[in-house]
Amino acid sequence: MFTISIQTQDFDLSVESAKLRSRHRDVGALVSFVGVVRDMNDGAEVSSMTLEHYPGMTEKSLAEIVNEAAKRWRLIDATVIHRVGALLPTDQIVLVMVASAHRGDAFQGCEFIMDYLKTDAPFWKKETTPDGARWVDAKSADHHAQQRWSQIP
Amino acid sequence: MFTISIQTQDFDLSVESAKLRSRHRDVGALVSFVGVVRDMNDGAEVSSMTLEHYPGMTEKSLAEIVNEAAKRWRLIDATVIHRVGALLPTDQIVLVMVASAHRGDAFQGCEFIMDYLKTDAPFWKKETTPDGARWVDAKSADHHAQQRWSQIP
Amino acid sequence: MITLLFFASIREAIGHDRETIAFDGFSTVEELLNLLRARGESYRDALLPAKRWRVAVNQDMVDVTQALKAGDEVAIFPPVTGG
Amino acid sequence: MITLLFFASIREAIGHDRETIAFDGFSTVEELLNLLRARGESYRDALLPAKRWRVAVNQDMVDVTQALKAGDEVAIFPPVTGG
Repeated sequence: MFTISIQTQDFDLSVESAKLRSRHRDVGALVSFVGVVRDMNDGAEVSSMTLEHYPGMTEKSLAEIVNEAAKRWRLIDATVIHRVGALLPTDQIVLVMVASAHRGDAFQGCEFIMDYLKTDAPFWKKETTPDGARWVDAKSADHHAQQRWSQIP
Repeated sequence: MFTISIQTQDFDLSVESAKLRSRHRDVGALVSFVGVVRDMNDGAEVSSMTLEHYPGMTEKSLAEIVNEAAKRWRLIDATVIHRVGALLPTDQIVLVMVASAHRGDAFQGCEFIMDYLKTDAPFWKKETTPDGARWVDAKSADHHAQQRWSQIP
Repeated sequence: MITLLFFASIREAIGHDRETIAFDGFSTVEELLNLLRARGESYRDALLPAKRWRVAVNQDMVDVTQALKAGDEVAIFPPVTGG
Repeated sequence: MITLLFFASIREAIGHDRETIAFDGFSTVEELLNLLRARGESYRDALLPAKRWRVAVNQDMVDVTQALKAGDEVAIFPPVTGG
Protein backbone atom coordinates (compact mmCIF):
# COMPACT_ATOMS: atom_id res chain seq x y z
CA MET A 1 0.00 0.00 0.00
CA PHE A 2 2.66 2.55 1.02
CA THR A 3 5.60 3.44 -1.19
CA ILE A 4 9.09 2.90 0.25
CA SER A 5 12.23 3.31 -1.81
CA ILE A 6 15.97 3.29 -1.10
CA GLN A 7 17.78 4.77 -4.08
CA THR A 8 20.92 6.60 -5.18
CA GLN A 9 19.11 8.92 -7.61
CA ASP A 10 17.40 12.14 -6.59
CA PHE A 11 13.62 12.41 -6.12
CA ASP A 12 11.14 15.01 -7.31
CA LEU A 13 8.70 16.42 -4.77
CA SER A 14 6.13 17.41 -7.41
CA VAL A 15 6.18 14.00 -9.06
CA GLU A 16 5.64 12.25 -5.72
CA SER A 17 2.89 14.66 -4.73
CA ALA A 18 1.12 14.24 -8.07
CA LYS A 19 1.25 10.44 -7.69
CA LEU A 20 -0.38 10.56 -4.24
CA ARG A 21 -3.04 13.06 -5.35
CA SER A 22 -3.91 11.18 -8.55
CA ARG A 23 -4.43 7.92 -6.61
CA HIS A 24 -6.96 9.36 -4.14
CA ARG A 25 -9.69 11.95 -4.55
CA ASP A 26 -10.24 12.28 -0.79
CA VAL A 27 -6.83 13.74 0.07
CA GLY A 28 -7.21 17.17 1.69
CA ALA A 29 -3.76 17.53 3.25
CA LEU A 30 -0.31 16.53 2.09
CA VAL A 31 2.58 17.06 4.50
CA SER A 32 6.14 16.51 3.29
CA PHE A 33 9.45 16.47 5.04
CA VAL A 34 12.64 16.77 2.99
CA GLY A 35 16.01 16.33 4.70
CA VAL A 36 18.80 18.28 3.04
CA VAL A 37 22.62 18.08 3.28
CA ARG A 38 23.89 21.18 5.12
CA ASP A 39 27.27 22.74 4.40
CA MET A 40 28.08 22.83 8.14
CA ASN A 41 27.63 20.21 10.87
CA ASP A 42 28.91 20.14 14.46
CA GLY A 43 31.05 23.20 13.78
CA ALA A 44 32.86 21.94 10.68
CA GLU A 45 32.42 22.64 6.97
CA VAL A 46 31.00 19.68 5.11
CA SER A 47 32.08 19.31 1.49
CA SER A 48 30.37 15.98 0.81
CA MET A 49 28.59 13.09 2.50
CA THR A 50 28.22 9.35 1.93
CA LEU A 51 25.21 7.39 3.13
CA GLU A 52 25.59 3.72 3.96
CA HIS A 53 22.65 1.45 4.73
CA TYR A 54 21.71 -2.13 5.62
CA PRO A 55 19.86 -3.42 2.54
CA GLY A 56 16.74 -5.36 3.48
CA MET A 57 16.54 -4.11 7.04
CA THR A 58 16.08 -0.49 5.92
CA GLU A 59 13.00 -1.35 3.86
CA LYS A 60 11.63 -3.58 6.64
CA SER A 61 12.22 -0.96 9.30
CA LEU A 62 10.64 1.86 7.26
CA ALA A 63 7.59 -0.30 6.46
CA GLU A 64 7.09 -1.01 10.17
CA ILE A 65 7.37 2.68 11.05
CA VAL A 66 4.86 3.74 8.37
CA ASN A 67 2.45 0.97 9.39
CA GLU A 68 2.67 2.08 13.02
CA ALA A 69 1.89 5.68 11.95
CA ALA A 70 -1.11 4.40 9.97
CA LYS A 71 -2.41 2.71 13.14
CA ARG A 72 -2.17 5.93 15.15
CA TRP A 73 -3.53 8.44 12.60
CA ARG A 74 -5.93 8.35 9.67
CA LEU A 75 -3.47 8.27 6.78
CA ILE A 76 -4.67 7.80 3.22
CA ASP A 77 -1.25 7.13 1.73
CA ALA A 78 2.44 7.70 2.39
CA THR A 79 5.73 7.74 0.51
CA VAL A 80 9.20 7.38 2.01
CA ILE A 81 12.27 7.77 -0.21
CA HIS A 82 15.77 7.65 1.28
CA ARG A 83 18.86 8.21 -0.81
CA VAL A 84 22.15 6.36 -0.28
CA GLY A 85 25.63 6.88 -1.76
CA ALA A 86 27.46 10.16 -2.34
CA LEU A 87 25.69 13.49 -1.70
CA LEU A 88 26.69 17.17 -1.71
CA PRO A 89 25.49 20.18 0.32
CA THR A 90 21.95 21.29 -0.67
CA ASP A 91 21.23 17.76 -2.03
CA GLN A 92 18.02 16.10 -0.91
CA ILE A 93 18.55 13.10 1.42
CA VAL A 94 15.13 11.88 2.44
CA LEU A 95 11.46 12.44 1.62
CA VAL A 96 8.55 11.55 3.90
CA MET A 97 5.22 12.50 2.35
CA VAL A 98 1.94 11.76 4.11
CA ALA A 99 -1.55 12.18 2.64
CA SER A 100 -4.65 12.48 4.81
CA ALA A 101 -8.12 13.99 4.68
CA HIS A 102 -7.18 16.54 7.36
CA ARG A 103 -3.98 18.36 8.23
CA GLY A 104 -3.64 17.26 11.87
CA ASP A 105 -3.25 13.61 10.91
CA ALA A 106 -0.86 14.44 8.06
CA PHE A 107 1.41 16.62 10.24
CA GLN A 108 1.52 14.13 13.11
CA GLY A 109 2.01 11.11 10.86
CA CYS A 110 4.84 12.76 8.94
CA GLU A 111 6.69 13.92 12.05
CA PHE A 112 6.25 10.52 13.74
CA ILE A 113 7.71 8.71 10.73
CA MET A 114 10.69 11.10 10.60
CA ASP A 115 11.39 10.78 14.33
CA TYR A 116 11.40 6.98 14.19
CA LEU A 117 13.37 6.90 10.92
CA LYS A 118 16.08 8.93 12.70
CA THR A 119 16.44 6.41 15.56
CA ASP A 120 15.43 3.06 14.03
CA ALA A 121 16.19 2.89 10.28
CA PRO A 122 19.71 1.56 9.61
CA PHE A 123 21.40 4.39 7.70
CA TRP A 124 24.79 5.93 8.55
CA LYS A 125 26.24 9.22 7.38
CA LYS A 126 29.93 9.87 6.78
CA GLU A 127 30.93 13.48 6.19
CA THR A 128 34.00 14.89 4.50
CA THR A 129 35.33 17.96 6.37
CA PRO A 130 38.61 19.95 6.07
CA ASP A 131 40.00 17.58 8.78
CA GLY A 132 39.09 14.48 6.80
CA ALA A 133 36.16 12.06 6.75
CA ARG A 134 34.20 11.30 9.92
CA TRP A 135 31.13 9.28 10.85
CA VAL A 136 28.28 11.44 12.08
CA ASP A 137 27.41 10.85 15.75
CA ALA A 138 23.86 9.95 16.72
CA LYS A 139 22.20 12.84 18.54
CA SER A 140 20.47 12.49 21.90
CA ALA A 141 17.94 15.07 20.60
CA ASP A 142 16.79 12.46 18.07
CA HIS A 143 16.34 9.90 20.84
CA HIS A 144 14.25 12.38 22.83
CA ALA A 145 12.19 13.31 19.76
CA GLN A 146 11.33 9.64 19.27
CA GLN A 147 10.61 8.99 22.95
CA ARG A 148 7.93 11.67 23.25
CA TRP A 149 5.58 9.68 20.96
CA SER A 150 5.32 6.89 23.54
CA GLN A 151 3.80 9.37 25.99
CA ILE A 152 0.78 9.82 23.76
CA PRO A 153 -2.04 7.51 24.99
CA MET B 1 12.51 38.11 3.17
CA PHE B 2 9.69 35.55 3.04
CA THR B 3 7.80 34.75 -0.16
CA ILE B 4 4.03 35.28 -0.11
CA SER B 5 1.89 34.97 -3.21
CA ILE B 6 -1.84 35.00 -3.95
CA GLN B 7 -2.39 33.65 -7.43
CA THR B 8 -4.88 31.90 -9.70
CA GLN B 9 -2.27 29.65 -11.37
CA ASP B 10 -1.05 26.38 -9.89
CA PHE B 11 2.27 26.06 -8.06
CA ASP B 12 5.04 23.48 -8.32
CA LEU B 13 6.36 21.95 -5.10
CA SER B 14 9.73 21.05 -6.64
CA VAL B 15 10.28 24.52 -8.05
CA GLU B 16 9.52 26.14 -4.69
CA SER B 17 11.71 23.66 -2.84
CA ALA B 18 14.62 24.21 -5.26
CA LYS B 19 14.31 27.99 -4.81
CA LEU B 20 14.54 27.73 -1.01
CA ARG B 21 17.43 25.28 -1.14
CA SER B 22 19.42 27.26 -3.69
CA ARG B 23 19.15 30.44 -1.60
CA HIS B 24 20.57 28.90 1.59
CA ARG B 25 23.29 26.29 2.14
CA ASP B 26 22.39 25.82 5.81
CA VAL B 27 18.90 24.34 5.28
CA GLY B 28 18.70 20.86 6.81
CA ALA B 29 14.91 20.46 6.95
CA LEU B 30 12.14 21.52 4.62
CA VAL B 31 8.56 20.92 5.73
CA SER B 32 5.71 21.54 3.30
CA PHE B 33 1.97 21.55 3.69
CA VAL B 34 -0.20 21.34 0.58
CA GLY B 35 -3.97 21.75 0.92
CA VAL B 36 -5.94 19.88 -1.73
CA VAL B 37 -9.57 20.12 -2.93
CA ARG B 38 -11.42 16.97 -1.81
CA ASP B 39 -14.28 15.48 -3.81
CA MET B 40 -16.43 15.27 -0.65
CA ASN B 41 -17.07 17.78 2.14
CA ASP B 42 -19.59 17.74 4.97
CA GLY B 43 -21.31 14.74 3.44
CA ALA B 44 -21.83 16.11 -0.08
CA GLU B 45 -20.02 15.54 -3.37
CA VAL B 46 -18.02 18.55 -4.45
CA SER B 47 -17.66 19.07 -8.20
CA SER B 48 -15.85 22.41 -8.04
CA MET B 49 -14.82 25.23 -5.71
CA THR B 50 -14.31 28.97 -5.96
CA LEU B 51 -11.96 30.85 -3.66
CA GLU B 52 -12.65 34.51 -2.89
CA HIS B 53 -10.20 36.72 -0.99
CA TYR B 54 -9.68 40.25 0.33
CA PRO B 55 -6.81 41.63 -1.80
CA GLY B 56 -4.27 43.49 0.30
CA MET B 57 -5.42 42.12 3.64
CA THR B 58 -4.58 38.54 2.64
CA GLU B 59 -0.95 39.43 1.93
CA LYS B 60 -0.73 41.56 5.09
CA SER B 61 -2.27 38.85 7.25
CA LEU B 62 -0.03 36.09 5.84
CA ALA B 63 3.09 38.24 6.32
CA GLU B 64 2.14 38.81 9.97
CA ILE B 65 1.58 35.10 10.54
CA VAL B 66 4.91 34.10 8.97
CA ASN B 67 6.75 36.82 10.92
CA GLU B 68 5.20 35.58 14.16
CA ALA B 69 6.34 32.02 13.32
CA ALA B 70 9.86 33.33 12.68
CA LYS B 71 9.86 34.88 16.15
CA ARG B 72 8.89 31.62 17.79
CA TRP B 73 11.13 29.18 15.86
CA ARG B 74 14.45 29.37 14.03
CA LEU B 75 13.25 29.57 10.44
CA ILE B 76 15.70 30.18 7.61
CA ASP B 77 13.07 30.92 4.98
CA ALA B 78 9.41 30.34 4.19
CA THR B 79 7.07 30.40 1.20
CA VAL B 80 3.29 30.74 1.31
CA ILE B 81 1.28 30.46 -1.91
CA HIS B 82 -2.52 30.56 -1.83
CA ARG B 83 -4.59 30.12 -4.96
CA VAL B 84 -7.84 31.97 -5.64
CA GLY B 85 -10.52 31.54 -8.31
CA ALA B 86 -11.98 28.30 -9.66
CA LEU B 87 -10.57 24.93 -8.52
CA LEU B 88 -11.46 21.27 -9.05
CA PRO B 89 -11.11 18.18 -6.82
CA THR B 90 -7.44 17.07 -6.45
CA ASP B 91 -6.29 20.63 -7.32
CA GLN B 92 -3.73 22.21 -5.01
CA ILE B 93 -5.13 25.13 -2.95
CA VAL B 94 -2.33 26.28 -0.68
CA LEU B 95 1.37 25.72 -0.09
CA VAL B 96 3.20 26.50 3.15
CA MET B 97 6.89 25.57 2.93
CA VAL B 98 9.26 26.23 5.81
CA ALA B 99 13.05 25.84 5.74
CA SER B 100 15.10 25.44 8.90
CA ALA B 101 18.39 23.91 10.02
CA HIS B 102 16.52 21.28 12.06
CA ARG B 103 13.25 19.46 11.60
CA GLY B 104 11.57 20.41 14.89
CA ASP B 105 11.54 24.10 13.99
CA ALA B 106 10.39 23.39 10.43
CA PHE B 107 7.49 21.15 11.51
CA GLN B 108 6.28 23.52 14.23
CA GLY B 109 6.66 26.63 12.08
CA CYS B 110 4.77 25.08 9.17
CA GLU B 111 1.87 23.82 11.31
CA PHE B 112 1.64 27.14 13.17
CA ILE B 113 1.41 29.08 9.89
CA MET B 114 -1.29 26.73 8.57
CA ASP B 115 -3.34 26.92 11.78
CA TYR B 116 -3.31 30.72 11.78
CA LEU B 117 -3.91 30.93 8.03
CA LYS B 118 -7.08 28.88 8.59
CA THR B 119 -8.50 31.30 11.18
CA ASP B 120 -7.00 34.69 10.26
CA ALA B 121 -6.30 35.00 6.53
CA PRO B 122 -9.33 36.40 4.63
CA PHE B 123 -10.17 33.65 2.13
CA TRP B 124 -13.60 32.12 1.60
CA LYS B 125 -14.51 28.88 -0.17
CA LYS B 126 -17.69 28.31 -2.12
CA GLU B 127 -18.39 24.72 -3.18
CA THR B 128 -20.58 23.39 -5.96
CA THR B 129 -22.51 20.27 -4.85
CA PRO B 130 -25.42 18.34 -6.43
CA ASP B 131 -27.75 20.60 -4.36
CA GLY B 132 -26.17 23.78 -5.72
CA ALA B 133 -23.45 26.18 -4.57
CA ARG B 134 -22.82 26.79 -0.87
CA TRP B 135 -20.35 28.77 1.21
CA VAL B 136 -18.17 26.52 3.34
CA ASP B 137 -18.74 26.98 7.09
CA ALA B 138 -15.82 27.82 9.34
CA LYS B 139 -14.94 24.84 11.55
CA SER B 140 -14.59 25.03 15.31
CA ALA B 141 -11.76 22.48 14.96
CA ASP B 142 -9.76 25.17 13.15
CA HIS B 143 -10.39 27.62 15.97
CA HIS B 144 -9.19 25.06 18.51
CA ALA B 145 -6.11 24.22 16.42
CA GLN B 146 -5.15 27.89 16.41
CA GLN B 147 -5.88 28.42 20.12
CA ARG B 148 -3.50 25.70 21.29
CA TRP B 149 -0.47 27.75 20.13
CA SER B 150 -1.22 30.44 22.70
CA GLN B 151 -0.71 27.87 25.47
CA ILE B 152 2.96 27.48 24.52
CA PRO B 153 5.02 29.74 26.81
CA MET C 1 -15.74 59.28 4.13
CA ILE C 2 -15.59 55.59 5.05
CA THR C 3 -15.04 52.82 2.49
CA LEU C 4 -17.12 49.70 3.15
CA LEU C 5 -16.16 46.31 1.70
CA PHE C 6 -18.29 43.16 1.83
CA PHE C 7 -17.10 39.64 1.11
CA ALA C 8 -18.40 36.14 0.42
CA SER C 9 -21.89 35.28 1.80
CA ILE C 10 -22.37 38.81 3.20
CA ARG C 11 -21.52 40.36 -0.18
CA GLU C 12 -24.04 38.04 -1.83
CA ALA C 13 -26.75 38.70 0.78
CA ILE C 14 -26.65 42.47 0.41
CA GLY C 15 -25.95 42.43 -3.32
CA HIS C 16 -22.81 44.57 -3.66
CA ASP C 17 -19.15 44.44 -2.68
CA ARG C 18 -18.19 48.04 -2.02
CA GLU C 19 -19.57 51.47 -1.20
CA THR C 20 -18.44 54.79 0.22
CA ILE C 21 -20.46 56.48 2.96
CA ALA C 22 -20.17 59.75 4.86
CA PHE C 23 -18.52 59.42 8.29
CA ASP C 24 -21.62 60.69 10.03
CA GLY C 25 -24.00 59.29 12.66
CA PHE C 26 -21.62 56.60 13.99
CA SER C 27 -18.24 56.53 15.66
CA THR C 28 -17.56 52.83 16.34
CA VAL C 29 -17.85 49.61 14.36
CA GLU C 30 -20.88 48.61 16.45
CA GLU C 31 -22.68 51.86 15.58
CA LEU C 32 -21.81 51.42 11.91
CA LEU C 33 -23.24 47.88 11.97
CA ASN C 34 -26.49 49.16 13.57
CA LEU C 35 -26.77 51.81 10.87
CA LEU C 36 -26.38 49.13 8.19
CA ARG C 37 -28.91 46.82 9.91
CA ALA C 38 -31.45 49.67 9.76
CA ARG C 39 -31.27 49.59 5.97
CA GLY C 40 -33.55 46.56 5.68
CA GLU C 41 -34.01 42.84 5.97
CA SER C 42 -31.09 41.64 3.84
CA TYR C 43 -28.65 43.70 5.90
CA ARG C 44 -30.32 42.79 9.18
CA ASP C 45 -30.19 39.07 8.37
CA ALA C 46 -26.58 39.17 7.17
CA LEU C 47 -25.41 41.20 10.17
CA LEU C 48 -27.60 39.76 12.92
CA PRO C 49 -25.66 39.67 16.19
CA ALA C 50 -26.32 35.93 16.38
CA LYS C 51 -24.74 35.34 12.97
CA ARG C 52 -21.04 34.96 12.73
CA TRP C 53 -19.24 37.75 10.95
CA ARG C 54 -15.91 39.52 11.31
CA VAL C 55 -14.86 43.13 10.85
CA ALA C 56 -11.47 44.42 9.70
CA VAL C 57 -10.50 48.09 9.82
CA ASN C 58 -7.67 49.07 7.51
CA GLN C 59 -7.01 45.35 7.00
CA ASP C 60 -6.65 44.44 10.66
CA MET C 61 -9.26 42.33 12.46
CA VAL C 62 -11.00 44.41 15.16
CA ASP C 63 -13.66 44.14 17.86
CA VAL C 64 -16.99 45.93 17.44
CA THR C 65 -15.93 48.48 20.06
CA GLN C 66 -13.23 49.76 17.68
CA ALA C 67 -13.46 53.55 17.09
CA LEU C 68 -13.50 54.70 13.48
CA LYS C 69 -12.01 57.76 11.82
CA ALA C 70 -12.49 59.45 8.45
CA GLY C 71 -10.77 57.58 5.62
CA ASP C 72 -10.99 54.16 7.26
CA GLU C 73 -11.51 51.05 5.14
CA VAL C 74 -14.03 48.82 6.92
CA ALA C 75 -14.49 45.26 5.67
CA ILE C 76 -17.30 42.99 6.85
CA PHE C 77 -17.13 39.26 6.13
CA PRO C 78 -17.99 35.80 7.49
CA PRO C 79 -15.39 33.74 9.38
CA VAL C 80 -12.62 32.83 6.97
CA THR C 81 -12.39 29.37 5.35
CA GLY C 82 -9.17 29.34 3.33
CA GLY C 83 -6.28 26.90 3.38
CA MET D 1 26.14 -21.26 10.80
CA ILE D 2 25.64 -17.64 11.73
CA THR D 3 26.06 -14.78 9.24
CA LEU D 4 27.68 -11.68 10.73
CA LEU D 5 27.30 -8.25 9.14
CA PHE D 6 29.18 -5.10 10.17
CA PHE D 7 28.29 -1.56 9.15
CA ALA D 8 29.72 1.96 9.13
CA SER D 9 32.42 2.76 11.75
CA ILE D 10 32.38 -0.81 13.11
CA ARG D 11 32.90 -2.23 9.61
CA GLU D 12 35.85 0.14 9.11
CA ALA D 13 37.36 -0.62 12.53
CA ILE D 14 37.47 -4.38 12.02
CA GLY D 15 38.23 -4.21 8.31
CA HIS D 16 35.47 -6.32 6.74
CA ASP D 17 31.70 -6.21 6.26
CA ARG D 18 30.61 -9.84 6.41
CA GLU D 19 31.62 -13.29 7.58
CA THR D 20 30.09 -16.65 8.35
CA ILE D 21 30.94 -18.44 11.58
CA ALA D 22 30.00 -21.76 13.14
CA PHE D 23 27.18 -21.56 15.70
CA ASP D 24 29.44 -22.90 18.45
CA GLY D 25 30.60 -21.58 21.81
CA PHE D 26 27.88 -18.94 22.23
CA SER D 27 24.12 -18.93 22.51
CA THR D 28 23.18 -15.26 23.01
CA VAL D 29 24.14 -11.98 21.40
CA GLU D 30 26.15 -11.04 24.51
CA GLU D 31 28.20 -14.26 24.27
CA LEU D 32 28.79 -13.70 20.57
CA LEU D 33 30.02 -10.16 21.29
CA ASN D 34 32.44 -11.49 23.94
CA LEU D 35 33.76 -14.05 21.48
CA LEU D 36 34.37 -11.27 18.92
CA ARG D 37 36.03 -9.03 21.54
CA ALA D 38 38.48 -11.86 22.29
CA ARG D 39 39.75 -11.65 18.69
CA GLY D 40 41.93 -8.61 19.40
CA GLU D 41 42.20 -4.92 19.97
CA SER D 42 40.28 -3.63 16.94
CA TYR D 43 37.26 -5.77 17.85
CA ARG D 44 37.55 -4.97 21.55
CA ASP D 45 37.69 -1.22 20.88
CA ALA D 46 34.80 -1.30 18.39
CA LEU D 47 32.61 -3.42 20.67
CA LEU D 48 33.57 -2.08 24.10
CA PRO D 49 30.54 -2.12 26.38
CA ALA D 50 31.05 1.61 26.95
CA LYS D 51 30.87 2.35 23.23
CA ARG D 52 27.53 2.69 21.59
CA TRP D 53 26.55 0.00 19.16
CA ARG D 54 23.36 -1.80 18.17
CA VAL D 55 22.59 -5.38 17.22
CA ALA D 56 19.91 -6.62 14.83
CA VAL D 57 19.01 -10.29 14.47
CA ASN D 58 17.26 -11.18 11.22
CA GLN D 59 16.79 -7.45 10.63
CA ASP D 60 15.08 -6.68 13.94
CA MET D 61 16.80 -4.63 16.63
CA VAL D 62 17.42 -6.80 19.72
CA ASP D 63 18.88 -6.64 23.22
CA VAL D 64 22.15 -8.41 24.04
CA THR D 65 20.23 -11.04 25.98
CA GLN D 66 18.63 -12.26 22.73
CA ALA D 67 19.11 -16.00 22.15
CA LEU D 68 20.51 -17.02 18.77
CA LYS D 69 19.79 -20.03 16.57
CA ALA D 70 21.52 -21.58 13.58
CA GLY D 71 20.98 -19.65 10.37
CA ASP D 72 20.51 -16.27 12.09
CA GLU D 73 21.76 -13.09 10.41
CA VAL D 74 23.38 -10.93 13.09
CA ALA D 75 24.22 -7.33 12.22
CA ILE D 76 26.37 -5.10 14.45
CA PHE D 77 26.44 -1.36 13.84
CA PRO D 78 26.68 2.04 15.53
CA PRO D 79 23.54 4.05 16.38
CA VAL D 80 21.85 5.04 13.14
CA THR D 81 22.21 8.54 11.67
CA GLY D 82 19.98 8.65 8.59
CA GLY D 83 17.28 11.08 7.65
